[in-house]
Amino acid sequence: MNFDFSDEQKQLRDEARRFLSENCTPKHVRAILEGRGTYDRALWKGLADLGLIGVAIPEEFGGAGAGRLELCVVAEELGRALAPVPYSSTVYLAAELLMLAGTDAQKKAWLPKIAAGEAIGALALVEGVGDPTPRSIMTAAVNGKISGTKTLVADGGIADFAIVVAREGLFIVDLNGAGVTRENVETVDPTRNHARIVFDNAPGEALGAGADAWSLVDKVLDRAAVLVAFEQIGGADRALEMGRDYALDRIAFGRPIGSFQAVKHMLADMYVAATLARSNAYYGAWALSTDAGELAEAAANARVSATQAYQLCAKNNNQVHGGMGFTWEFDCHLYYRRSNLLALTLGSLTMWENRLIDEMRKRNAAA
Amino acid sequence: MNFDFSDEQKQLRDEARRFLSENCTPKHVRAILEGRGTYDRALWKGLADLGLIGVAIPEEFGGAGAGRLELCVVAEELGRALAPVPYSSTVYLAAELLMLAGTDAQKKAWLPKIAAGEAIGALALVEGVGDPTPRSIMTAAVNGKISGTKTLVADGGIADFAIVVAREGLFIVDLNGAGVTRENVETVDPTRNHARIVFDNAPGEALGAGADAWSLVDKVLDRAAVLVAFEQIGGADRALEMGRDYALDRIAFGRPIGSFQAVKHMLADMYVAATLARSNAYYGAWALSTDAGELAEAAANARVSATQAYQLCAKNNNQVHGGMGFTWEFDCHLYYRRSNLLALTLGSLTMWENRLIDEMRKRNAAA
Amino acid sequence: MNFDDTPQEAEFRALARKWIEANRPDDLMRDLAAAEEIKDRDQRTAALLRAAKAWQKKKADGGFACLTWPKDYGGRSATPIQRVIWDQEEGKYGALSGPFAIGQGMCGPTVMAYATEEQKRRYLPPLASGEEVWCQMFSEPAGGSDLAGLRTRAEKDGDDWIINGQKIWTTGAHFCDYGILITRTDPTLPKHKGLTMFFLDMKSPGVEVRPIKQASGHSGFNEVYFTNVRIPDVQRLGKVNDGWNVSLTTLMNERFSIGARLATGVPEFFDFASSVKMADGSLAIDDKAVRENLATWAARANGLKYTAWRAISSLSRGERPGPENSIGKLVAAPMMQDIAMYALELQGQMGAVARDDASPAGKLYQMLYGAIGMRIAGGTDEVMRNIIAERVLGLPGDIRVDKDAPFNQIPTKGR
Amino acid sequence: MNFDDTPQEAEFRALARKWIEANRPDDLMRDLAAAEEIKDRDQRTAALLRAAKAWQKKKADGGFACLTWPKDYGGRSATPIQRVIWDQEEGKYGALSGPFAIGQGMCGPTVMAYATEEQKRRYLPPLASGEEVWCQMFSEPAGGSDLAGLRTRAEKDGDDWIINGQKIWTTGAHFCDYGILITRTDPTLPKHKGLTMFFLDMKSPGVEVRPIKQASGHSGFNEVYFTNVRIPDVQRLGKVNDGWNVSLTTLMNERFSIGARLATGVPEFFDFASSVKMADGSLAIDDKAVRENLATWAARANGLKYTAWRAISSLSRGERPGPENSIGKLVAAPMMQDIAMYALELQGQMGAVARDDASPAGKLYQMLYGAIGMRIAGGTDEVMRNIIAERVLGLPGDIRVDKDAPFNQIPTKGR
Repeated sequence: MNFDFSDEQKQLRDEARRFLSENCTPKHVRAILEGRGTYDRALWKGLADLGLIGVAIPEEFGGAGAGRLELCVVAEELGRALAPVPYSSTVYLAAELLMLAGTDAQKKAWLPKIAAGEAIGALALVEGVGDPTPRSIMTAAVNGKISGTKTLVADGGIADFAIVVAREGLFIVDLNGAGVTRENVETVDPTRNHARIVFDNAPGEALGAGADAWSLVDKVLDRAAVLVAFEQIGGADRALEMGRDYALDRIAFGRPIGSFQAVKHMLADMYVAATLARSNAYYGAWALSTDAGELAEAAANARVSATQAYQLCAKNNNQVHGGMGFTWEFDCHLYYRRSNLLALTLGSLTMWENRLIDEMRKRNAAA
Repeated sequence: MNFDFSDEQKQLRDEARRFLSENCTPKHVRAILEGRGTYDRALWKGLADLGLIGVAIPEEFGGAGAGRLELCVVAEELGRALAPVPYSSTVYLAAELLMLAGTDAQKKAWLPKIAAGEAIGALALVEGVGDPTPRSIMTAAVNGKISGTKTLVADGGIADFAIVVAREGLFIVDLNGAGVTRENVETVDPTRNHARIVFDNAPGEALGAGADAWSLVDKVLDRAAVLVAFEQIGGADRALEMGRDYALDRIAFGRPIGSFQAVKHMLADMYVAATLARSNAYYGAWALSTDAGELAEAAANARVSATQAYQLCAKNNNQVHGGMGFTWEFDCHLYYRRSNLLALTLGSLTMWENRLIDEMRKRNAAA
Repeated sequence: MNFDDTPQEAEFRALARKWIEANRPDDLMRDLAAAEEIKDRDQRTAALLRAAKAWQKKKADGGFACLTWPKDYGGRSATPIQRVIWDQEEGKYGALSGPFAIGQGMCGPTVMAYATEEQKRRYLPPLASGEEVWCQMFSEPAGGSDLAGLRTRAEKDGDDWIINGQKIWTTGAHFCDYGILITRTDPTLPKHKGLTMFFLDMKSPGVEVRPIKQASGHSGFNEVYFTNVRIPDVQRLGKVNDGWNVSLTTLMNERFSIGARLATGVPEFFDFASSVKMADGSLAIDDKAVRENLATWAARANGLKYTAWRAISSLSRGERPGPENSIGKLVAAPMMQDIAMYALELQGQMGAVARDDASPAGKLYQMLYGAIGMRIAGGTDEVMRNIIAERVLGLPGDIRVDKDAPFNQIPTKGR
Repeated sequence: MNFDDTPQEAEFRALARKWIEANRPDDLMRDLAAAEEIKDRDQRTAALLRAAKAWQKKKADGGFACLTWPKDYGGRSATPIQRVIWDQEEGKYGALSGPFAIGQGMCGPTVMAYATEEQKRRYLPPLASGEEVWCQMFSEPAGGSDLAGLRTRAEKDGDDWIINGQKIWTTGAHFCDYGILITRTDPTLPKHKGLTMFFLDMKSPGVEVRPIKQASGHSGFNEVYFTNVRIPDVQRLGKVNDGWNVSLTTLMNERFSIGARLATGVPEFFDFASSVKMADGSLAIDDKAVRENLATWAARANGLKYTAWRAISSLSRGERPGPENSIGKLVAAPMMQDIAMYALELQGQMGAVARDDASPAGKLYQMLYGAIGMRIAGGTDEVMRNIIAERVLGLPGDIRVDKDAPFNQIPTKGR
């Protein structure tokens, strides 16, 4: 059994970490947080130059042609560094959908640009409060013209194209084209762009042969859930480290606060949650990389575990930092914000808990 | 505002505690736990002689004619002492139902005997797994003959009569009469008798004028919920004291284990839960004693709070006692057992949580 | 067991109600609401203070300011229960007096206990009437939970003391006229022994107030920097190096706020769950998982309310309320954070949208940040558990390695 | 990332599978099941041991007992990963070897590290083959979490040591032939410095074994009383007063049980929720509140499983598994208690009915008691959090007031 990443993959992680430690410091993150730009263009370009955006895109489409496992280690580092770039929308959602269902022409049209960092993609799914369902989608396509309102599109304000979920299927829409109005929307984590997009007879091109739209959405959400889980465990680990370091440095009552059991045990609980989430994410990575039948269950399991771990670690990191954790100056809130954003992207914890139970039941019924 | 018990009521509590500290020690409780008797007859007689069984029964029916507040302080002490007697079934359920709906003849027939400790009553409601609903009741009454199976009747093995919930209404049945077979059932807390009772054309007398049976059941469950909540806070307080005392006495690593924050904070959380539960029980007592319109909400609120507090305190008390808390010899498990029994009598936490929300919504709709 | 007033209580309640009826500050409430919409901090502060001072002065003239203070010092010489009754009757209008809470609640009692008769007659009446506003300067970057770890120095120079150092989390410092300040006067003594308390004019040369930007982006607190600030020795409160005991007077009053309605998030969540729809179109409050969570939270919030009622009842009997009040913030703050995060989640991805509107969802969103501070300010969850364990349950205190060491020999870095 | 064996691993797995196929102890499994139904403790023990010894002897003869031990001492000189592969292939049959777990897992390695060559050749082979059973006697009433607080005395008398005292929580003492025993040989030295380890014949005069009745009413453990028990000095393991270091060898092996399937209650609860009906007649697993609770628990149980896989992978690479294994019991035990209590509640009042049948509900009911012990045995939840905080996260240890004090001057009562 080798239930771990290979040495090459670990090497890729180290490279990504080294690059991000210089090009994605808290200073870079805060620049976006404080509104100096909608995303870090230099960082985005740098990731493209290193081949990290197209890491899982086949070479024929301008990518590095590596696998999903390589994507997982990159995702962990991006999450750890709070990278303020449209990576998840472009890579986990748009590129994955193109690879899942796109025609050869569509892949040729978009994947090379994505790999080169020249095209940002997004998934336009959400139309209001609550987790979307096939019945809840109101956006319609009439002879290739898309009309409807997507109330929250991650990176929708900076994306060049969106894959729009309409009643009639999935459509690729040029967001700089006609019939598209978008306004940025501030979220709990302003380091990541979000927008509300109104489509009014916007020209759209059906994605691929037009397979069952919703099963495609489910498929891509499962894949993205594993990848976002790696961003979450990266962030959770970093929040745990910050808390541990502060507990070792900060003196109260003449001793490091990390010598008080209340703090020690809070950090131990963070370690436990982060460790469980990491192991669950690894299983998700295996299922994703082998496109295993277990993917749906593994993805939901990784998602539930990572969401709970990141929210716990970020919340407790604030608490370990005491008053300092409540200041804008300290970085704790950057992780608190990101943990709460990632807990909601791809749908609520409840939605994923229910997917996990459904998949467990299917498996037991089959057995 | 005087949101507290009166000096007289506190005096009654002290008397009850004094009496129980001599007549209801762990030795007495263990006698029943270990099967030496189905309940503590001497204690039951003693409670009767002190007028504590009929404390809330009108004088004309042989009781002390005091109010429900007096009943609450007695209940707290009985819960604290783990009294192995059929008090709740006889007093909170049977006597309360008789006083709520019984005919004058029925009151004359039973209440004096109850007050004198000569009659034990029970409520025969449960017919299987899950919380009972009007639709789930299968027991039927055909011209005054009751037939059906009650799978778990608290004190059903020692009661002289039961008030049986049938489809057609509530019926008083002599459990020593014809058509009644009962066998004792062991529960998580063997210090309280439980039985399965099969009725096969057992003669039953309709309770009172035959008001809507289920609304009567709801009414008496609300009243009993407040009184059981007092038993629960009595037990929770005792479990907290035991844990506190052990934490002060037990030495590990050269100091009292109560000087370690892990133990201190566990006990602090127990105190918090017990305090919230006590305040909620007090509000329930006020609503009960004044038969206020808020009773249903106050009862559910007291029940939810007391159930959670007692289970937490009993569970943590085991943990504070370490290995000793896992032995038969130490009394921790007596409280763990009782806390889990009382969490289920009168219906599950979930059932009461739903009653609380329903009542909150009614109040807000009215407001 | 009843909720009735005693005859005396009823009499006072009638009096208070009558006066409020005759002086209802509805116009000022409108000014307050308008002020809160102002974006610029200084303008907002000024507008808030105008409304606050107008109502406070009116109350003072009517004899309803700082009710429990002696008449000679601008109070009413009222009983604690009368104070509670007043708060109940003043109700929502009490929000107007927010800016005076710390000065009247914490600084006033300290001045009353330690200042000279002359100083009391000079400073207390305008503090009660809101004509002068006070703040409290205790916390420091190096002294959070360990308050006595403070480093702001005070050195004697003739009849003055020279202050150098920094305070943090000072509420209202930017609009206060005076403040009480705890300093270290002898770093060679053990931590608690070398402290001294003063009060000073916030306009003194060398006092610089800077707003603190919070995690939420808002600025409700300040840092205060002291550079060679002179305080005359006559403004010393208590003996030299006895400041710790003086500060206990102040802090005791912080905790002694009976029946104060703590925000829990529960009413907001009830309204939210009663209006927001789940994916399947049903109301959140009809969802079984939501109901179970809400029921647990509601029972805890109710428990806090009724616990406060029990304390009020003790006051009514002329007794000092028991320790059960120390649980309030420990129950409310983490619960508020859980509720706020759960409310986000129930909205699905839209829950992430930032908002500060007055809708239930908007309030709950703000609590996501507010709860972080509430779990820290005035004692972290962990400090509150220690207080309950030690003062209420009588468990041993934590082992104190720095108890007897000279302050300047206590390490300042963990590694 | 894959779950494949290396060629060598595959080869060994085939070998093991072939042998087990040829020697499947299905008859012994039936004997085991039958034995567990026996009410009388002594008869039950005897029947269990018969089945256990038969299987263990067969494994020993086949070369599959204590695989990682040297061949000379009854083992196979196998690698750790081969040991794991064997456990996977042995599967449910492993239950047969339960009575030997502590002797082979903890006593054996200690004997191997500290006994004479002669002793190793005498005692290890029969321990491996199950012909002789060993137990471990460390815990005492006065030394629980603080293991080194033990008081059992050993006094030198010629070439012997005289043992007096009491041990507790000794698994299998009533059927063991030998045991390792830690004693205090010098109470004037600091706590950890005055301890000495021995092994002894459990039939020695003065050894009395009494069952402990647990909260559940069952008796799985023993107390062992020592009254002037003589142990020859040659049976000393390690140096005099060096027993603490010897015990660390033993305990390290206790924690080093990779891939051990910890009971969590999750599979039982899944089956339970898939079968039990709610008040409204629907299945519990269709209830949204149940689903959310189960999902959280399932993800934690899965996390434990995959964490064990990561450890096995390190073994497969010939590395020592990381610290992540210390989380197992801390995750499993409190979760099992929560699950057991929740299962009770889902049944309404009927949940209170006592049961010990093999149905999911019956197993969950037993876990209500089992979890109490699991949260304590082998390190309380609190001790496990300390271990993680200190050994994994590198946080400071608790302040040790008794570190250097002579043992006989450490207080024994808190008040």
